[in-house]
Amino acid sequence: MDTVLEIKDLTVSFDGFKAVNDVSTAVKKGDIHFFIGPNGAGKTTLLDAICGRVKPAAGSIFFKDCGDVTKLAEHEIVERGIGRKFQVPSVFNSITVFENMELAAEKKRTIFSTLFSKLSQEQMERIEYVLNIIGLYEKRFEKPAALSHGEKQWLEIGMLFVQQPEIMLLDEPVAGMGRKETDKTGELLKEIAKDCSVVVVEHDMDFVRDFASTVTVLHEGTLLVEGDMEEVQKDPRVIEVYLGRGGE
Amino acid sequence: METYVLQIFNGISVSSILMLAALGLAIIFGLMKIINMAHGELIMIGAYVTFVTQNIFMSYVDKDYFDIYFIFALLAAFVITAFVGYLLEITIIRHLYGRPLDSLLATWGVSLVLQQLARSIFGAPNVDVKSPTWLDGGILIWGDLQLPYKRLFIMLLVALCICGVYYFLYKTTTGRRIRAVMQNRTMAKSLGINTRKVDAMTFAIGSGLAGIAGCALTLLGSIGPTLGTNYIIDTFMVVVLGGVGTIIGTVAGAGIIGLGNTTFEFLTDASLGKVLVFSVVILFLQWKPQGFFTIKSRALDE
Amino acid sequence: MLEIVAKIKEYFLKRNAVISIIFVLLCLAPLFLSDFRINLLGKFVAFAILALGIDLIWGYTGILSLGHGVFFGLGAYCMAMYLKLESSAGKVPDFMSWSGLEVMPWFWKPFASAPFALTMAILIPVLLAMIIGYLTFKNRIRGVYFTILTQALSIIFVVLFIGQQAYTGGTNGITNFKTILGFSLSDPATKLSLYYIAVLLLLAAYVFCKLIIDRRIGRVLVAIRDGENRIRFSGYNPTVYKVFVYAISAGLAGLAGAVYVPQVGIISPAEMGIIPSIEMVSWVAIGGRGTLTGAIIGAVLVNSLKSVVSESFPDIWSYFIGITFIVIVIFMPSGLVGIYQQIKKVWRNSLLLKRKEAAMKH
Amino acid sequence: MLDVSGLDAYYGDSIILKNISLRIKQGQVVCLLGRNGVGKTTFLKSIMGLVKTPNGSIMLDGTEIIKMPSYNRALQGIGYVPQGRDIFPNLSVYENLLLGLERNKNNSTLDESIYELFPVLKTMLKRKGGDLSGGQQQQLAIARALVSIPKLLLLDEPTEGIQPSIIQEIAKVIKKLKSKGNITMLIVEQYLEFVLEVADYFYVMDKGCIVMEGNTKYVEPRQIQAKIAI
Amino acid sequence: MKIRFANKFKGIAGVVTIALVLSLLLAGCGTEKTGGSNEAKPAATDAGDTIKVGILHSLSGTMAISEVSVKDAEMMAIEEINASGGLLGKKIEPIIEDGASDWPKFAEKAKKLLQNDQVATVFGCWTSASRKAVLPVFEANNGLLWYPVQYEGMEASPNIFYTGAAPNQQIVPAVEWLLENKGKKFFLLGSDYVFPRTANKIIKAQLKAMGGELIAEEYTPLGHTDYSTIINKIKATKPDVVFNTLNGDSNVAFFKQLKDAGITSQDLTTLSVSVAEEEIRGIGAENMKGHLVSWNYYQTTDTPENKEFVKKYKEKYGADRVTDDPIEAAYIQVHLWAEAVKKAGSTDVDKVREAAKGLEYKAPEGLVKIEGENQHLWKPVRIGEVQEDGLIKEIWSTKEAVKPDPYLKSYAWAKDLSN
Repeated sequence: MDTVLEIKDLTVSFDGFKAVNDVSTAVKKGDIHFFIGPNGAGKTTLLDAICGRVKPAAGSIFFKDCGDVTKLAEHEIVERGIGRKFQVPSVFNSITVFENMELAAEKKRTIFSTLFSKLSQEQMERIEYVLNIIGLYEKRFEKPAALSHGEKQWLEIGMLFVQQPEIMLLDEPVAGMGRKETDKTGELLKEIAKDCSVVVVEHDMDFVRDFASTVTVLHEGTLLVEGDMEEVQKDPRVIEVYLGRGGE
Repeated sequence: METYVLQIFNGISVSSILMLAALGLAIIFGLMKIINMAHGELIMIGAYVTFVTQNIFMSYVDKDYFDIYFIFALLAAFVITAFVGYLLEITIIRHLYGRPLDSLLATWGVSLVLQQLARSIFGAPNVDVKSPTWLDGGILIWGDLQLPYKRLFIMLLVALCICGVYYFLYKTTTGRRIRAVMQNRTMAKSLGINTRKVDAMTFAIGSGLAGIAGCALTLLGSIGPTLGTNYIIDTFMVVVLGGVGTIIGTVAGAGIIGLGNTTFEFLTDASLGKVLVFSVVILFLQWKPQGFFTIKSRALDE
Repeated sequence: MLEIVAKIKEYFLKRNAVISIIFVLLCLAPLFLSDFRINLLGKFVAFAILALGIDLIWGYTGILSLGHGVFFGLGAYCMAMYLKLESSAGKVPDFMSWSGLEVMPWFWKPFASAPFALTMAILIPVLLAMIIGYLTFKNRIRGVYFTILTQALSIIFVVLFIGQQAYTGGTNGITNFKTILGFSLSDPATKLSLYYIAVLLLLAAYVFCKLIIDRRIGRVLVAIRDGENRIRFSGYNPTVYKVFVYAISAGLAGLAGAVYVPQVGIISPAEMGIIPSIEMVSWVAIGGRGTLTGAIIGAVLVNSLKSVVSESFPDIWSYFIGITFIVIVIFMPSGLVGIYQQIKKVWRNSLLLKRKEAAMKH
Repeated sequence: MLDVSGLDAYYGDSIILKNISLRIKQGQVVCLLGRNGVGKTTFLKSIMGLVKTPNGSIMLDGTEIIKMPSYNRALQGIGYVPQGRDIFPNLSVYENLLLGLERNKNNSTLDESIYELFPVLKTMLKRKGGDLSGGQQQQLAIARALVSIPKLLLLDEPTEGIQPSIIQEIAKVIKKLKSKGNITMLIVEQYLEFVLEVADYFYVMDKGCIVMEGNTKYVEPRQIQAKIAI
Repeated sequence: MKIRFANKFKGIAGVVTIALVLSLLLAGCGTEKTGGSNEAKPAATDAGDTIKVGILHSLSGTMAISEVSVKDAEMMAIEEINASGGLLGKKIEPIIEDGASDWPKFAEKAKKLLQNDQVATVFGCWTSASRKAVLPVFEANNGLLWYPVQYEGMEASPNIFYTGAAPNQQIVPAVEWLLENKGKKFFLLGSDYVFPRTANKIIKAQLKAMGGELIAEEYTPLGHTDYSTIINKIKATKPDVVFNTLNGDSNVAFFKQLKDAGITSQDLTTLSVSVAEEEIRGIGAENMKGHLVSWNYYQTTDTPENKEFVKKYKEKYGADRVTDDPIEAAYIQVHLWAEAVKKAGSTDVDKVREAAKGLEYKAPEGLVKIEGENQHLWKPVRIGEVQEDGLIKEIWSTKEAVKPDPYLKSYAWAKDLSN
């Protein structure tokens, strides 16, 4: 499989505190790649660095053939094909579900096109397709305030999906979901992974076990182990710092 | 030489006045996120309280003791302005938490009303407050160089107020409560803190500091219904430049604006000086949008 | 044919009933009101143009600017320069010679042309807003910080305009105009034409704003208000949009200024200050932020109220204005239009309920 | 000890809890289970007085507290550890602990024994609450609730987002407290293993109602699992 | 069917509501409709049993500190006239408007008074800016404004009567006197607006012609509160005289801070032209003791008319109130207008203007006369020194009233100033 995203010697620091310290890893095409680790291990910061929300102190992130993306602004990184979902569902509450999708779907994002262009038939179809997948087609004319927590999460994932990114970064997508919703989200990820790579930060070990193709364990800003779930689970260091003595 | 020394002294003096005027605002804005456009009018109330105290002393107290009125006036200005602040909080400000821009608009209405109220009670013309004789004159350093007692007194008063506020906020139980409420209202409530009381008290103390500033300003300037409007923007600039929510930021902000103002004024003229200072502030904020000192946190959210 | 009529009917009577009524009333107003009142109303119409701009940036995009007085003032000054030059009939304007200026400054000269002045009245505010907006928004200065920064901006301009008396007329401002395009300003026919031009420009401004908010860009603006950081991750660069909307709103303010000056006959630096800027925002707040109709109603209503109250109670009118303002901001944050919509909602719900009950009986 | 009956709770205009009744005996550790969004957190908030509760009754040790403001309920002896911990980020760890003492007005000195339960806190008293890791914050939040020895301790999802090793420690603390027997606990959880390990009694909530209750010793985990999963 | 009806009903209801709001609003605007004709001649309202006059001052905003007292004086004069039987057998009915320290607001209110209320005349304004703002309104509507404050000159509108001092009745004689008695080196200090800038232009020309020396010229923004830097500059340049044209609030700060810097009237001569008894109350007499001012009238001016005037004013507004030059000018301008109306037998603007020419009046400041040529007053000039009690002692005065010369045409050195 091809590498989509390559992180090289990445360091991010806040006032001297190194939240991510010299991390190198790579995400392969079509992978569902999980980052796990104790709180404060630097998982969220790593995602932030990839999508341009924080600027790294050192190191580089190569995406496809776009070169190093660490110098780009957030929206430029999105244009290259990296999508990001945050821990707290953040959708736009004053506009309808459909309009949320519309904003994400339209590729032309200049002032001129937002003033004059309309959605193409193809885009309409794609939005409808995604709305169906995330199960919000019926509610497309409602405002997100009327959605449940889980539905908001899906809407946000849907907004990412409709952007047709090549890599999708998800921060705790199943936090606050019940088992059933979690499973549904997992299936959704699988569907998405057909077209693009998915990077997930998650605590829910069952979820990780069920859906991960690659797992990277971070600890205090550094990369501890990387591999599939089987290997990672057996690693004594991981058991020590993360899974706890009893294991799971 | 003397001129330059005196000019530096003037700069520090202007800074100290700004600090005094901005301190209460820094608390209210920094802790409560209320943009209190009526802060200037609270300063005005402090000044009028001083005026009234003086008149009471003139009428009822022996001439020999007249001079101590100012000490009473300082206390009265603090207490009465704090009380007005308390009333404002329980009637108006209470409804505005979490809506900083709305608070700006509503308190602007408050300032209109307070100005008119002052006009109705004390009349439109300026009133005179006699400064106590022990503040007349100054220390003669050498030659012509005289440092006025009043300005030295204000500097001292500012130092006291800052230390007092620092001690109060960081070393007392009440201060801890205030900081807790401002950081997380719900949690503070759940721990047994009466948040309504704390809100009202915080606002009252911020207002009381404005009262002290008003009292001190009677030593230097005019006392009229529109007194506050002369200070309000400068003080906001101080708070924003220094960084919201830190006392040290207020000190730094006032220092920069005060010294900048006097220096530019000395080099050019008063109008251009003001334009230059504000331009520098705007440019500075481009570089550091959150001001000099910011409370850093790893929470990257809004 | 019938279909078109029905469509027009639908458009004006149902979907845009309120705004249609407003414009019809504005057009008919000269039949009921004295010249003086029409002149006042014309001024309020100019303010309404400005309020539309403030609503775009504040109501829709969530950016509170307290420096719109500056843009309004710049527009007004451009127009005033033209009017002054026309009144001075080629000579150096009076205030310049009082200040010891013998020759007309070079930048005054082109303002002798009305089209140039009008263009500048819009262009200068737009350019200034673009420069300031680009810097501040790019550096992600937001919320309260932006608001206070714009206050500093207005102070700078006020002090600058007062200080440059020879070029700007100082505190006095520019006044004493005689004619516009050769028509006497004191002629009632001219005044009435100015009024109708103002109403027409308001209509144009309304349609323009409506076009913006009904397009996808309108949704982008609202999305910026709801979550600026989030919109970045949908691939939009909020800086560009904020600069755009700031510039549009500044341009509308400039246009308002240009409409204001010939009707009022004076512009002074005080109108660029913070207090007028706060008042401008208050119109939108009271009318109802986030609805264009609200901005227009707010601007006209608040100013009418102010005029009437200050005429009836010249000594204590600021109590009324202050208290009204406090009450509206605290208890009716969505303004008059919000109240109207709420009443409508309650009404609709009760109707629905009745219908349900009726259905139950069947 | 705690006797809730006929409680309704609203969030804004929407009703979240309908006619809830629940009792906890002195010294008991009771767990409230349920899927997300069924109203467990709202239930704790309504005991704390943080949401609207127009109907029903909440008796604490024989006192009706439903009309009291939140802070007064805290003063009655309720300790609360909310979801997301809610540590004061800009206050030091020590100050955070001191704020736990707000509930007993006369006692202004910190009982050192709290460090025995959470030794990690003693080493970071001067650090800002916001600088701690999630697990440390959770421990601090529990410690803060415990310093004034509450009659009733409310824990909202103490394991959420916490690494397994710290979950183990928290479980240990709860068991230790339980063995002393002078504290009553109500824990909201989704993590079934944890619940079965620490609780005496459980309630399962769904869509704003209690749908199941029982003793943890005599219940088949699968039965609960079924209720939660559907 | 039902639904359709409900929808329609709802739409109508909305329309009706909005229409109601708007018509209320328009009704509010249109309190009076003046027959739709714009040729409505102001001052032509001899019908009815009252004569309406307008009073237009800032009752709110920064200028209220000065203008409220002036309004009081005008009201007192109107009451006097009404008490003594009114004018042409009618009572005078004052209509008060608030200019709110905002120049366009002044213009708006002037229009309202002239067009809507059709007042016979208006007494009003304080700042030059407000006068300049209303001037085109008065000219376009052929109204009449009486303006009670000393100003910078260079103006003589046929629609304005200027009852305060022209520059040659205050500034020019003061500079002359200072050059003779106090020294040659002048430091000009003023607020940053039209009056000080124009006044200083005059002074500079005069100094040049009369052998004086300009040390520095400083302007501070209105509402400036810290004068330590300016005082430092004064200290550094050591002038003989500080000629002070600061306005309002700034004077308080300047004199308080001057005293604190250890500079008394013994060390430095200052002469102020915008500080009168009323302002001294706000500054504090102890801060201004010994400093000089130049006016046409003081509360202490020794004429029988003044004793009477001061007594009445204090009786009416309180013993703690003081009278001063603008208050006196405001008071006499009402009487001057009344005299002119009596003489003309009508309130018609043109007739009153004609009748006012050469009109003499025994004012508290002495005998004044309206100069027909430029509608200013002949006034005596007085230089005074501030006393401990806050009143002003006259230390020099012109023998007789000085002829007003707003364009300074009679001074050779001033010929470049006006055009």
